[in-house]
Amino acid sequence: MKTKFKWITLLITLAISVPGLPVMAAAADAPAIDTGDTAFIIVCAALVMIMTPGLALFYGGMVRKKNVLGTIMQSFAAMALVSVQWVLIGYTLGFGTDIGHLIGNLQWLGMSGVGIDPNPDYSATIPQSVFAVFQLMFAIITVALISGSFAERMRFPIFIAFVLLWTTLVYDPLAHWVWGVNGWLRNLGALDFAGGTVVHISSGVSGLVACLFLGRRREEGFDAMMPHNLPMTMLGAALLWFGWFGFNAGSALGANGLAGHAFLVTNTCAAVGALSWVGAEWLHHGKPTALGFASGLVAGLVAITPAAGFVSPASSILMGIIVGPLCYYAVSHLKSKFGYDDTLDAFGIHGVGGIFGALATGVLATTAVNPAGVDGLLFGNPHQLLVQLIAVVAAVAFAATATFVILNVLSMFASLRISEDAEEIGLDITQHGEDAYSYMEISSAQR
Amino acid sequence: MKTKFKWITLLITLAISVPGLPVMAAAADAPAIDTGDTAFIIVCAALVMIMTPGLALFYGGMVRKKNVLGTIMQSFAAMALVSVQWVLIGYTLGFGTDIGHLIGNLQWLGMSGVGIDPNPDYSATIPQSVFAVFQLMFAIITVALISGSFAERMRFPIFIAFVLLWTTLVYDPLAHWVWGVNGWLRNLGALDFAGGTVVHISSGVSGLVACLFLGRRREEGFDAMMPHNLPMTMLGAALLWFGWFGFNAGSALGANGLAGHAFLVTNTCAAVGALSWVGAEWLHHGKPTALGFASGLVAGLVAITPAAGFVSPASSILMGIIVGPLCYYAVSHLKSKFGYDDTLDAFGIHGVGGIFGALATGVLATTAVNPAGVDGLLFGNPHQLLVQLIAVVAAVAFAATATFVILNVLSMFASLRISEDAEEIGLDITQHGEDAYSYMEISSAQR
Amino acid sequence: MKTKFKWITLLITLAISVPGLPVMAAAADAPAIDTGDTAFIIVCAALVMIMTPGLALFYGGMVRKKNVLGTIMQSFAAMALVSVQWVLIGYTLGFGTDIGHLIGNLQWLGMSGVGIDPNPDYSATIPQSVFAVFQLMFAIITVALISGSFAERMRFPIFIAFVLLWTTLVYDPLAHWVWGVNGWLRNLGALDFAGGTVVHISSGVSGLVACLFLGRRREEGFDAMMPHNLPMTMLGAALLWFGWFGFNAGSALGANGLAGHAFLVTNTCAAVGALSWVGAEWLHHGKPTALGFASGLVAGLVAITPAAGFVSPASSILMGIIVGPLCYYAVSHLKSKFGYDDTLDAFGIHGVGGIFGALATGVLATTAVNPAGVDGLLFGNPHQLLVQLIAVVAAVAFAATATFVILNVLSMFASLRISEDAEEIGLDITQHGEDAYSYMEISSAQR
Amino acid sequence: MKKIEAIIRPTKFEELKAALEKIGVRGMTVYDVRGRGLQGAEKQYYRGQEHSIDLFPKIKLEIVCQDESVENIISQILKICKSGKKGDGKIFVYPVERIIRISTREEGGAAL
Amino acid sequence: MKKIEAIIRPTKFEELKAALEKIGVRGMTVYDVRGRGLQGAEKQYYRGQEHSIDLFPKIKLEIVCQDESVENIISQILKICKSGKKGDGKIFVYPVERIIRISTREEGGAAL
Amino acid sequence: MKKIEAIIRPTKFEELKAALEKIGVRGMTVYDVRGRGLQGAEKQYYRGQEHSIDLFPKIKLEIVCQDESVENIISQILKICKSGKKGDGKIFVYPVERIIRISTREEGGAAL
Ligand SMILES: Nc1ncnc2c1ncn2[C@@H]1O[C@H](COP(=O)(O)OP(=O)(O)O)[C@@H](O)[C@H]1O
Ligand SMILES: Nc1ncnc2c1ncn2[C@@H]1O[C@H](COP(=O)(O)OP(=O)(O)O)[C@@H](O)[C@H]1O
Ligand SMILES: Nc1ncnc2c1ncn2[C@@H]1O[C@H](COP(=O)(O)OP(=O)(O)O)[C@@H](O)[C@H]1O
Repeated sequence: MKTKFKWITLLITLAISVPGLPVMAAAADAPAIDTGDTAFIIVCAALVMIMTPGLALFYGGMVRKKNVLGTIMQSFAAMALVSVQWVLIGYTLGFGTDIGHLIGNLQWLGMSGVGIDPNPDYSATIPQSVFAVFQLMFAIITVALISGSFAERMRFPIFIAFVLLWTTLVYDPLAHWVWGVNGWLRNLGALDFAGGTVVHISSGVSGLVACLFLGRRREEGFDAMMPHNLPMTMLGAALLWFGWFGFNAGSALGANGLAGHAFLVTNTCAAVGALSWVGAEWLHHGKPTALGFASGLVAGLVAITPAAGFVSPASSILMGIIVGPLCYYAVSHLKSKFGYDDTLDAFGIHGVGGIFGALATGVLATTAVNPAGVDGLLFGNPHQLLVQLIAVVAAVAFAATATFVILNVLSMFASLRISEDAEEIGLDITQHGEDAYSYMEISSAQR
Repeated sequence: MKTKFKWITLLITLAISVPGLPVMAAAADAPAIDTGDTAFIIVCAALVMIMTPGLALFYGGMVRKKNVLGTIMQSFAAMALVSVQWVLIGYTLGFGTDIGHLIGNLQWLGMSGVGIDPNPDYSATIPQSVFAVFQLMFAIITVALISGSFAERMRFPIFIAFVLLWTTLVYDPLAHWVWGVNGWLRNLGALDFAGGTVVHISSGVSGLVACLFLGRRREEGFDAMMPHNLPMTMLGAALLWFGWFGFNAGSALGANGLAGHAFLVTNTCAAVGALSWVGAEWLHHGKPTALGFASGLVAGLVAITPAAGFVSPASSILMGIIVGPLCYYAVSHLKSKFGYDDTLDAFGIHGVGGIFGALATGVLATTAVNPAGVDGLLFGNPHQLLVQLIAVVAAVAFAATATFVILNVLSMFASLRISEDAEEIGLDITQHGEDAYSYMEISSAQR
Repeated sequence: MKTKFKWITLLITLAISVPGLPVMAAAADAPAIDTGDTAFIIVCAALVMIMTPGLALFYGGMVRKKNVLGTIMQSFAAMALVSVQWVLIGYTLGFGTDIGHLIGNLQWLGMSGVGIDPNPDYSATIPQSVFAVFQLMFAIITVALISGSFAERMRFPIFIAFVLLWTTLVYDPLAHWVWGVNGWLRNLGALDFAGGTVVHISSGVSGLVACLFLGRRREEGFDAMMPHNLPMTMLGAALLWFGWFGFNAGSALGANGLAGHAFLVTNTCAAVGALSWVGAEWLHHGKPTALGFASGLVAGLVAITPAAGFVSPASSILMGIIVGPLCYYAVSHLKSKFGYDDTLDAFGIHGVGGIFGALATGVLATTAVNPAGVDGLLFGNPHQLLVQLIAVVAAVAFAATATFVILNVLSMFASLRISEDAEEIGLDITQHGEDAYSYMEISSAQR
Repeated sequence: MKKIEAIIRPTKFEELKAALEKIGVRGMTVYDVRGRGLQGAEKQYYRGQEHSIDLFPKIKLEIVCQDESVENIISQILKICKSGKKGDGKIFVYPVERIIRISTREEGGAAL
Repeated sequence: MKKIEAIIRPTKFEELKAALEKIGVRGMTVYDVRGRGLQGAEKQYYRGQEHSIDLFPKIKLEIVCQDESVENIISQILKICKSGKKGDGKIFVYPVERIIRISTREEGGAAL
Repeated sequence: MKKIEAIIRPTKFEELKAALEKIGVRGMTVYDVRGRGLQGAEKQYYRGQEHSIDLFPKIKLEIVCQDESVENIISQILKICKSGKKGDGKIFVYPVERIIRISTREEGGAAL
């Protein structure tokens, strides 16, 4: 109790002091804020925010019914935890003034100084607070994506610790490398329009490491373990698609032609990815599945994410055609071949799709679409593909190593996995004391 | 394999050539883009996009559980298929330079030349790419709407073919007639603010033709066939309502007073439609149903669609009062009287509601609301009602005939309907190899 | 039939006359409308609109399956009823020219005169129609919130009457007191950025009165009555969170720094509220529940609502830390102690959280965040806390008394509650003649 | 007293219920079950993996009746539910020792 | 050894479970079923069409017990579940030939 | 003819189904049930209130077979489903009087 009060006192002091900073003092001489751009990015932040509940449903529908709340809770917990971490320290680590090309400094600790003035380094026409919340939503979904790889078996307290460590030690630096002014990958010229490397490669690869580290689910290999609610998964996929417009178009950081272009190629690649995945499985086993459609859709969105501001509509079609079968191959063949239990295929879709997208950007980018971008291999600049490759390798190596270290350290303190009995009973009851559904007349609970 | 590679080569060539076009070259001397309008229409495009998943849930909740994925997949497949068709050819057919008042030319084939410059013919303050994606979302939902009429019995490959043919041969021309510069119905002066004729009449009537062509479900008439998940339907209705603000307010193509007005009357007519439908059934059989509320809501939205930019709030109330009971009568009496099996009442709501809305616009439109509009019958201009009637008759005749021809041609190549056994087992297993729900402990699938 | 025709004639007359008013006449000399602000508020109105379906799911998931449609219908019915009431009379009562500091006059009856011109009293840069629909969405959700308190037992016709009376007699005046130019609480200087007092205190307290008035559910106390679908509740919570950005950021009435700030603190307080609630129950009984997360999230959003434009991010963290455990205490201890059956805890969360938020605003508000605001207790202005206290007491007293009177009057005409048999069978069948789910092969209904 | 259990195709249930009503059999208890017999398997796919579905949704009707009604009920079931294809279902008959109607405490035949 | 099957109103289940626990009856298997007997039909509506609901949600309890416990259990069920109205449910008693507890392979009375 | 009812842990079901198939037992009817015996209660929480879960999800298999197959089937069930912990389940055996295959009207052993 005592320490709790200290905490509160501390926070009250913060509450007093922080607003003392001239958050809005400069309001008068602030660079011109554009209401259209501001309206756009605020709404885009909300759109990206709804992606994580979308992911919760996308994932939640795929697990067995005894694990649905546990799965949903991982995404929701990520939302809350990263929201706080970002305000306290994440934003400044990612976007603060560069230290050694690796990380931001602490100038915006606790959001102090982040107010209505734009930060022209990133977005000259919108308040910096809007930029900060927009970026926050990216940080949230990234760590939530990982949870698909180790679904149905991680202890909830471990998940909380993992989220806080991973977002601070992996996401924030990586965001700085790629997007931060003077970040080394940005300086190198790596293209990542909306987060293919920062969001998808990092989460997919970390998921792979995590599922290898935790091991297979105990019932896996014998039981069929079919999705318990595919309409829920379809709804989740729809919310992802919807929110992804904010993700990609919003990454233009203004309501302009580039945003419109990003919207167009995002939608196109998503559509083609869905069709090409479904086509691949139709050829393979004869049935076009709804889950395949949803998965291909997400694969298409993942692939176009780094490229959305740099490639033409025709290129987005091409990317969609390739990414669907590629990711389908990863989840249906690679996974069983190598025997890792990437439960909901975070690696198979975000890792594989993200790597493909980053490299394809190096091939298909063109200044005809975005004069502020660069040309890729196909437009006479093979160097860009090399740069993309370096960025991919760096992101893979960094995310994999850091995730491994984090899990190793955590495993020294406590068991990462739920017990065998708990696996049988499910996350919902054992981790959260809840039963997702009471569709039966029989109430199993007793007052 | 070989032909596949040819395809890819072809597409790569496209990818190279297309961005060579000066998509953004004119960026410097482009007419002034308004960030507020652009932000608005991009977001409205996203709002209209979420309507189709909303429709998937609206429809999906109403079918039996063995058909829910098949029903949802029809809407999702429409999203992907039309997204690609639109980029390749649909947009230019609808909005390219007029040929003979009937169709657009191919100037924007593959979106070439559709970039950040506004196309002042349609929207002078937003990039043309934004206009194109906004319009795309209308094309998507239109064909998805039709699927309600033949739910629970069409083969999935046929559905794919139907979507591609119908959107190209029916939607694109009709959009051109009504909205395209020099389209004959536009020249005639037909009012259709947000797509009452183009979207709702065309889909509703095509649905009627399709369900007559395919015939009744085999179990129909004996089994009760109750909706398997009404909360899903309610969620779908909510997403439709939500997205419809983008549909109708966005059709002002700018963030202005007309958009605000359209929002207001849209919401009002939806609300009144819901109440008047529920009122009608309350009088009829004594129970105000949730499905009735949702249906009336949609009927109200359908009715106001052509009128949203032309009629007063009071008129929107009047329209809502009429459309609810009218559509209720269509689905509860007309349908059983004539014995067609319009499974989810695409005709009863979109066809009937759309025709009513188009005619009511001819009665209630007033230049007091929109100086750029015209007055209707009640405001001294009976001619407008005649024009609306011509547009309705033209749309009905064209959509019905074309749908009939398309289905006839398709039926020469393959059976349109699933087999009797498949009807018993359901679309989900037979068409997609999936089971929507695994709520039972018993997993029916085996590894 | 005859009276029905009279009605229609009357409405047609309205339809004719109303647009005759110069709704848009002044368009030329209208004060400058900002497209960015307009885009923003239109979209925010849509965001706030989707909150009520979100609430329907949030509540619907918590009730037993036999009551889910009845519960959802209460929220949806509120949407339709208030939409009409607002257009006819609600808006003008709330925001019309002040009469005696208590209520607006009837100048905007039936929305006459509410057109594209801004009303600079409230929002100088957006059409008044946009302001009106934005405010409408607040009115809708407020009365829908109350339904959580008496869930699973009110007759539907009574609910309709209650909604119409309550929104007219309680919401409209209260909105005027707090937000209307010359409203007495506004004149007093009470701070309520986005509706802590108007929306949450009023609904929470009215809920408490209503559940006391109606009495406990008959099965309560013996049966466990567990939530029938917690994923539905989580989805509802996500939609609330998403829409709340429109609620709070939109209350800046422009796409500006204040909106960005409100977005940031809203998200932060929601996140912290979720964590602190979950933390409290973790300490209390050892399990962090998903429903606890969702509840804490909503509690955080409620608390920050009045404060979003006035307090710093650090303060929002502090508020979240307190409100979670506080509301948890209210629902887990206070409720059973006093034995009222506040079914879904509208009082425990919105009432308690709302009162806390209003008072905390009086403590933590600072002009460093919003120069147009005032300082609170912690910033040297204890007077503000007193003002907030007066506003709280006034809102509590007014809402409680008026709700009591309304229910009392209604109970003179008809029984408010469903019968004992109906409680056993459920709202869905007895009030709406529907069964929410048909997951079983056995169809209980017969043709 | 006997208990007749009939496991049938869900699509036949409505018709059977109506037919039984006609011969005066109203009381019954119905279960959602999964079953397998000779009926062949359908295929299901999850992320490219094939699973065979070898349990099919069936409806089980349970009717407790007087010994003399057994034949009549069985013949109704056979009449309605027999399509001749695998998967039509099975009928089982069991002995019942005692029957009580809760609302009246009646026992035996009176309780039916 | 006997098997008692009781089909009861869902709302009585918690109370009955508690009452049985008090007389030492803990083991039971419970089913979600639909049933009809004399209980009257409710109405349901779909797009204006009326459907009558003539199958009601019920809970079926199955308790296998020693012959001598039967009376006691039945009287508990009657005590708790009898409201006197139609729809209260039914009790059936069947003979059981053999019982085995899987975890210990115990048979007969020891397995209960 | 006998009916074997086995109430088992859901997680053992796939394995048991496969094992039974190997000894030629294909026909079966399966129920989702809730049960309690000696297995201890889990806790559940709703808005701070504790509820104990004392009914666990179980799967019930029903296999009607010739008298002589009973032992073999029971020993398979015991082999696969016995973990030795509480909650493993129970096996009950009942007499069956009559069996009919609906698709062919075959009776008795031929109908199995
Ligand atoms: N031996 C058995 N024991 C219990 N139930 C059985 C048995 N055989 C069949 N059934 C039930 O009868 C249903 C119908 O069986 P079916 O597939 O028609 O096989 P058959 O053609 O042998 O009757 C099955 O789905 C199953 O529920
Ligand atoms: N003959 C029967 N065979 C099997 N189950 C029956 C029979 N009669 C009634 N039941 C079951 O008992 C339940 C209760 O019956 P109920 O409606 O109370 O009729 P009654 O008043 O005759 O007992 C029914 O819902 C049904 O599940
Ligand atoms: N007396 C009984 N009557 C009916 N079913 C029973 C009985 N005892 C146990 N069961 C069923 O067997 C299941 C397994 O019982 P279990 O918890 O393993 O207890 P035990 O260890 O005594 O077998 C229970 O969940 C219940 O479904």
